[in-house]
Amino acid sequence: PRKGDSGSTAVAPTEKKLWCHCHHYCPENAKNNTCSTDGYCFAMVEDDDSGGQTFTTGCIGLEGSDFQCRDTPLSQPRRLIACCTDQDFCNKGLHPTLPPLEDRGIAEGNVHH
Amino acid sequence: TLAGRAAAAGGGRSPGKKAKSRCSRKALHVNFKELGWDDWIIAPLDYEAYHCDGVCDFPLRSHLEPTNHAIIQTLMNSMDPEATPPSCCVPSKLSPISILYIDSGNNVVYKQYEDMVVESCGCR
Amino acid sequence: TLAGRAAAAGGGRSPGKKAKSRCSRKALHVNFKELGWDDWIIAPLDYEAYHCDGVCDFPLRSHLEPTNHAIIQTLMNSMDPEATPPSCCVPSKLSPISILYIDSGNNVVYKQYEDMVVESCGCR
Repeated sequence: PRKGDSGSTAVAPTEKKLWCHCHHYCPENAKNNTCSTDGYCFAMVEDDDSGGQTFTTGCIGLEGSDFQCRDTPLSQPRRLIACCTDQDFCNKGLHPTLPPLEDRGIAEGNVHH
Repeated sequence: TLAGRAAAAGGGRSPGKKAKSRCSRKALHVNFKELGWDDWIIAPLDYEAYHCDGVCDFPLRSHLEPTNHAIIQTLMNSMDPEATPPSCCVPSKLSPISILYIDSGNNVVYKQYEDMVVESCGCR
Repeated sequence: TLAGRAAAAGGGRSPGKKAKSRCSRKALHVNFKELGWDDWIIAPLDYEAYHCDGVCDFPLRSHLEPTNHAIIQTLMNSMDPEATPPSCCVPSKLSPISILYIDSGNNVVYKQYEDMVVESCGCR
């Protein structure tokens, strides 16, 4: 509350900042692999061009998080994203996993049903 | 926690997307002499304007300040890259510079030109 | 103005650039069912979002509302296309749509989402 105001004082809502772990693509001014956002921390696993999988983490803004955190199951390449907002660096505890590609499973003969 | 759903369809690779760096600010040194403007610009004769370049791929990070439309377009692009182009890496914040020059009436003028230097980039 | 001075600088013709259409608004029909979102979005299940596509070449017309930076970058690109990319065709004006959906608490919510539909495109 600002000094000298009489009556009810309007307190400007301080924008709540969430700190997240970021890896693989952080803002240019990021320190120690951290970023901050008004939205969500995320972790994502994605098939990469070499047949492996890439794991990335970072910050997603509040605007559009309804869409980005739900993603679409029809993306190319395959990927899975998980978002959280309960505490700073909550994405350190997120480990989305992608099911093995069917054909790869058969080729290696270790498909478990 | 909000989680997307594993992509059901086996995904085709998007060739080479990862090869290119992601959307960020890059150097762009502008030399007014090389532009042939040293006949009317006195100072500065060059300045660092920067420019934005790189891919805008999913998920669009918060520092890129994406609009909802850019997010929807990025999702559509990741479903069918041929049908929908990705969103584009462009300046999201710009700052001015002042230029001393000779105007058409042969007067020496010192003027602030808006939006001349990229401060940050975003996906739109 | 910078744009006027820029006209004097002119620029070598780059072959083939004219083949692609100039920056303008194009169709982009978004189907939430195809995105796999019909499990949380009640209505609408699709809408026309449009998108921006096409070249931003010299001179940048007034309806594209170019910034000074976009004009400078376009000139640098026309001098040396390899060294500097052109400015990019992106939404310059957007409008909202309202969506009826079920939130994570299973409540039916009617919410206006900003910046969902492209009204006009520009070079940035």
